Amino acid sequence: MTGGGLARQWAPPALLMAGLLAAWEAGCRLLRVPAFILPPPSAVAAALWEMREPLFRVHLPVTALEVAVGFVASGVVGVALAAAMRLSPHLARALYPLVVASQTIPVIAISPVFLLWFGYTLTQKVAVTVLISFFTVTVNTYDGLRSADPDLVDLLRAAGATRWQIFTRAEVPSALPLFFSGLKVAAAVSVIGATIGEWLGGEAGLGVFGRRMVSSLRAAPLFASVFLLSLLGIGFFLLIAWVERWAIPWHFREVQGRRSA
Amino acid sequence: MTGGGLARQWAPPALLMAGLLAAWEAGCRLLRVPAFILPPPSAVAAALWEMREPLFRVHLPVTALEVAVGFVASGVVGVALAAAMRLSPHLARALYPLVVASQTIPVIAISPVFLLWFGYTLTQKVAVTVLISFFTVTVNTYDGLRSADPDLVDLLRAAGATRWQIFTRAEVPSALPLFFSGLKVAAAVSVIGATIGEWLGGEAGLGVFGRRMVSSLRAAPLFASVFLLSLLGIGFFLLIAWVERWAIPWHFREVQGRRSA
Amino acid sequence: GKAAGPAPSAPAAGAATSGQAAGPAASGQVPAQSGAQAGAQRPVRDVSVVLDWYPNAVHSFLYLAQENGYFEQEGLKVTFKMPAENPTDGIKLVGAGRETFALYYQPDVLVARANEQIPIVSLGAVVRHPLNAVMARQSKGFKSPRDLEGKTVGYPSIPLNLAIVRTMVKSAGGDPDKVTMKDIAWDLIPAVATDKVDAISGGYINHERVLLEKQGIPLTVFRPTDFGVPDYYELVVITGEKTAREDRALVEAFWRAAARGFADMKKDPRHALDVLQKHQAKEFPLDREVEEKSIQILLPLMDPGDGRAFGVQDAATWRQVAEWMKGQGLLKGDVKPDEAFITAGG
Amino acid sequence: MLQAPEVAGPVLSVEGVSFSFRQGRQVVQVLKDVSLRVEAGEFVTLIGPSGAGKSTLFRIVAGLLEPSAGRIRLRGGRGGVAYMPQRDCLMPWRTVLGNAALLLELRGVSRREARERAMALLPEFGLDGTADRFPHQLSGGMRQRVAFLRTVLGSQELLLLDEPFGALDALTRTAMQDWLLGLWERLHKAVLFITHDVEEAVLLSDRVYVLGGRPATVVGEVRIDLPRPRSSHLVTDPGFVAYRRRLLGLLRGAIG
Amino acid sequence: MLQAPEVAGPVLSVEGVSFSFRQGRQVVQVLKDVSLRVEAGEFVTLIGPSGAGKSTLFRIVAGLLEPSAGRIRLRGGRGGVAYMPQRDCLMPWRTVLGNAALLLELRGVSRREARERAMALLPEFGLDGTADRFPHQLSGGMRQRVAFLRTVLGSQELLLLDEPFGALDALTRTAMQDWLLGLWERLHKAVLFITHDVEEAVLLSDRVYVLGGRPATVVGEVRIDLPRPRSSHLVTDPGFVAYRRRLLGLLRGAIG
Ligand SMILES: Nc1ncnc2c1ncn2[C@@H]1O[C@H](COP(=O)(O)OP(=O)(O)OP(=O)(O)O)[C@@H](O)[C@H]1O
Ligand SMILES: Nc1ncnc2c1ncn2[C@@H]1O[C@H](COP(=O)(O)OP(=O)(O)OP(=O)(O)O)[C@@H](O)[C@H]1O
Ligand SMILES: [Mg+2]
Ligand SMILES: [Mg+2]
Repeated sequence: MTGGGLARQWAPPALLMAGLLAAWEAGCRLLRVPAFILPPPSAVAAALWEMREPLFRVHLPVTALEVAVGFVASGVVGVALAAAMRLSPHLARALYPLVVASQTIPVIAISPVFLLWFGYTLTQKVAVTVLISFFTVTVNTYDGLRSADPDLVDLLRAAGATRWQIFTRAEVPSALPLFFSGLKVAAAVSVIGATIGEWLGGEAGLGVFGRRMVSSLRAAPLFASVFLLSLLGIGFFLLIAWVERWAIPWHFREVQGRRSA
Repeated sequence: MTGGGLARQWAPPALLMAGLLAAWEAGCRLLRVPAFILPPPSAVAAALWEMREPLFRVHLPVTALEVAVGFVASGVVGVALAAAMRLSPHLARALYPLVVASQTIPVIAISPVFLLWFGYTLTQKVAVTVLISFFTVTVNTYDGLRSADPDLVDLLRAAGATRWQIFTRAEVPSALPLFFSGLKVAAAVSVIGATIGEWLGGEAGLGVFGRRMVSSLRAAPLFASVFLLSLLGIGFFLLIAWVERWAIPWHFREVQGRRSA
Repeated sequence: GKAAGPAPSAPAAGAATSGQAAGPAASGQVPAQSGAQAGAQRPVRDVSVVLDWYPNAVHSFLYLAQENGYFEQEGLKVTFKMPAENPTDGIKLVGAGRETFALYYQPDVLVARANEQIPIVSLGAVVRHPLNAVMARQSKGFKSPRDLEGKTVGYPSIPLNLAIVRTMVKSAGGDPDKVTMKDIAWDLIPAVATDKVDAISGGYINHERVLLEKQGIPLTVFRPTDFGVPDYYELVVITGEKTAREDRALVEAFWRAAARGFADMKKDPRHALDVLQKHQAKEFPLDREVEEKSIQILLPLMDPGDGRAFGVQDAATWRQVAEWMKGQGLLKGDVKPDEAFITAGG
Repeated sequence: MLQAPEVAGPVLSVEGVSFSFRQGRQVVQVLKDVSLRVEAGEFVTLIGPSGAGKSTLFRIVAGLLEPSAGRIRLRGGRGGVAYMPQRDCLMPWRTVLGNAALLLELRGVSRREARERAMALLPEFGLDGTADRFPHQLSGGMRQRVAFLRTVLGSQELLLLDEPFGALDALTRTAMQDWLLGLWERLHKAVLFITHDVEEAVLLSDRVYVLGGRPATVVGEVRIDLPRPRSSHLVTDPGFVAYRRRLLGLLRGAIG
Repeated sequence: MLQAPEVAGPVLSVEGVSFSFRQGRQVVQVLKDVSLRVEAGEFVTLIGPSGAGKSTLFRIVAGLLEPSAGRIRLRGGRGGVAYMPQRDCLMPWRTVLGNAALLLELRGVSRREARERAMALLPEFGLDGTADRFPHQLSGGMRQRVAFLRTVLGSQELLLLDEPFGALDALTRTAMQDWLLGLWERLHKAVLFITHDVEEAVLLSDRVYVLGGRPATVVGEVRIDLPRPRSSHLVTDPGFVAYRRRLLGLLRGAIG
């Protein structure tokens, strides 16, 4: 891609972003939104700079680790559940309601249970993250597994393929596009999962930091930590989007061959 | 379906459910888990019965309304964003990071902003629900819109179809399966969205009820309210799954013609 | 001392009915006058109160004032707002002029004013002494805060607790640096009950303590004021500086009604609980036993005694607390404790 | 590049078109310096070995791919080419009727009228009674006929047909060929036709281009001077047989 | 119902099979009392008008649909039928090589060996140099050849081929036909073949069944007594022409 093309591609979003920030800053000043409710971006930036040491050195790495472990665990749990449900309709009927129910449970309601089982450990944060993120992976992967081309499945069946062969050869590859959509959502949601996990108790992490700032009424550093959480989420999301392009190239064929070489 | 078939279909999940409940009950008793941390199902059932009046008459309807409105709004916002992003790549590049970032923001951090804008109203609860639920609809629908068969799109392009015609005739129908997967997730997640909305302030609703029970260490009624939240979530989920079957029959063709009439 | 008398309002005001409510007037702002009747009857004003927590025994004076028409007689139509999961919402919304009144904690009022320039003032002390205490299971065998050395104390994110524990341990002759403080967010009771921490700071003697003892977990309780922490007001009512300055009459009317409510609460605590319960109807069946214990603990801490008016605030208290907090590094900049409160009706 | 509409001259002219696919780092040239033209009302066929580049050329003409060299002139301009792809590309979510009416709808014909016009032609295409079926409920040949019907209904000046009868049995095929010839004679549309069947090419065309070589180029152009109207009885006609042999020869050369 | 394997008798016997599709509330009968059989090493072809029910019968034989009446006997038992569907059904996520090796892999051949065996045959199928391409990078005819290769590699006793050469030009088609005949003569596998091309039927088969009517049943069975090995030169042979005419006649009757 040429430099000009790159500029054309990224100039509009950059402009929009700049515009939004400017509007936010102006809004805060003109509408006299109190800074303790919504600090202007300049104040957030200042807080980010001022608190760079604790934020980047202490809290960001802790949360990033929780998000990473929690996200991977969510993926594993999500896929395992979807696969089990696809391979056993009985299990599917039994598990699906429970899986859906798990999403409706306020974490705060069962936080004592988490506490009892896991204490204030990384495991506890990972468990909360999994609870919050696995669902979208499960639903998407399960639906993906069901979306295999029936004619292709028939071909395999006719050839005497076992259930497992049909699963691995036809259903799993067919599920990948939906799986990745779910995984991208999970990547973003894992961040909030880790944050909530930290709210249930912890000594370090952006969530703990943010909660402290809330308690001491310090909005600017709070928003600075939220900003870092967002960066973390966007980072994980982009990572998965990139892996997706690489893992299922056939799904993105539309770009190929459209222009001549 | 015959009665025997129905029994065969539903007996295993029912048994599993019963087994889980029995294990829970036994676990609570044998391991002496304090009832204020994890009440046995019998206690939850008792609380559900005892508190049936406030739960069913007062709080369930409030929350159900919030969930319903919030869910519909999430669907609308989610689809609108996805469509806008699909139709304008510039917008997509600009919005996608923001959309992802929105998922990483702890609601509690911006609760004063919500309250400042919306007060302690239904709108506030709906706003929180949308914030929490629209994302999965957006990502799935956007990915769905990109999954249209490129050969089909070519057919339309060759025939001189406008961008809008390609969008409505090819991309929108192609997006429906992914859209519905996202919508099902949103249906379940809306419940937690409304609950969190209620935490930010509210007079009635299962979330408010539960929060109060947490504060007064009354785990059994708390779990009773969580149980109702789960039922609500499962109900909405099943509703969407049913609409899905009805709306995109071609996607479920695998069941057709497999057996002779 | 400055005293806010429970000034009885003019009987004429009792005629004001809520039927005349002048729309959803922005709280704290001067309302639209309904010209014709302005002379004879006081216009009804909408005001809001953001509670500090879900409605419990401590709020029964407000519900009594509501129930017995004291607010109405002052021309006020009061709406109680449920507190948020985020406990600082009340102070921020009052500071932003979105809500009229809020219940909050004295030390945090100082933090808000000094560190974050949130324009709020306290207009009356509701609970005049700390409810916050350090609690541990009796089985731990702690005899003094000094025994917390080498132990873990859980607290709910609020930095004030760090200062309280430090001060208490030090005053008992221990080394505060040897105490591990652990942020356990909102799960104070389960943390103690399941022995995830050795003690907690931030629990209230009228709530966590009552609940834990009800579960059969006997506690050792160390009160901050016994160990070097200045006596502070656990709960005050705040309003925006602007309201305090420009709408003093509103503030006073509100407090007059509140004080009458407290008088009734003191007279008949059981009835007070009945009213509290009634206002929540069947929605949230309160745990009567817990609330009764709570109100017994609260009443002496709410009553200024010596015939002084309900809510009266002492400048000395504000100064001592500010000084201590400053010493603990909780306050930055120029504190001016005398400006942090007003005396309603004074 | 596609050019603005022109009033005179051929309906389609392809001038020195080359095309390459990128395959990872590799570049595979498929077409090299291909030139051909279709006059108004002419029936032109393209034959060539499998994989030569016939479909690719169609996609270039339809404006779906851009040639790396050469130019395409299309009367009526870009867009509005009714293009029948080799894969039927039916919409799984539309019924037979909906699929058949698709291109008409795109041209602004009301949904109802489009469906009525499609409905009227179903019997001639052997699709009566299938109006409300979904594509997965059709046989292979029926799917192809629906795609053909869709293209015919949506066509304007030029019909681009990529092996429209590949999945049809001899008799259904003859019926469809006759129908196509009738349409063509009646409406005098120009047709560019791909087939793998040499007999079909001779039977239908005014001119036949043979594509061959690697990268492919036009290796032969044969004008079919047989009287019209033609019918499948011609097959035994000596002139027919000669044309057939000649094309097969060209095809053989194209592969070798 | 499919039966347990039998050692003697025909490789496949279809006995009085009927079949109906449900379409909403309606029930459409497609096959009625169809009987046919394929002896060991025999090459049997099925022709019939488009939409008659040929593919449906294949799907029943392959065990994908259950007949409402009648029975299927299959030597070697259920499963292990290499079945080439009319739509190629290539896996978009597998390369040419991976697709060709698919059925071999299912039979427990190691991934590596399966691919090696597929690789060895690519040139004969005119697919050299395409091993690493994905299906969407192939021409229509190439896709069909990959599907054919997949079926041939995966076959055991019986080959079920549904219009395997429908998308191929005359020459490629002849090459594939010759290849199939060679394979069949060498390995003596039984073949059940669907085609819409009557010439192809005569050229390849020992026997031809004609399916027709609505619901479809066997309207004719023709034994092709032409000497083997046969080649495309036969086309002008009077015997060949007679068979051809006879089959076309049957087909015409089947439609009418
Ligand atoms: N997207 C692609 N990427 C790379 N190569 C491609 C792509 N599409 C087609 N090809 C190659 O281009 C060549 C020509 O393909 P095309 O489909 O035009 O052939 P064709 O003449 O239509 O053949 P057939 O008669 O088999 O349909 C083939 O070798 C094919 O493999
Ligand atoms: N899933 C289905 N539901 C309803 N009807 C179907 C279904 N599949 C096929 N049919 C019908 O069954 C009939 C036979 O179809 P089949 O595919 O067997 O035909 P065929 O002989 O293979 O035709 P062709 O030569 O066109 O491939 C057709 O009329 C078709 O419309
Ligand atoms: Mg082609
Ligand atoms: Mg067929």
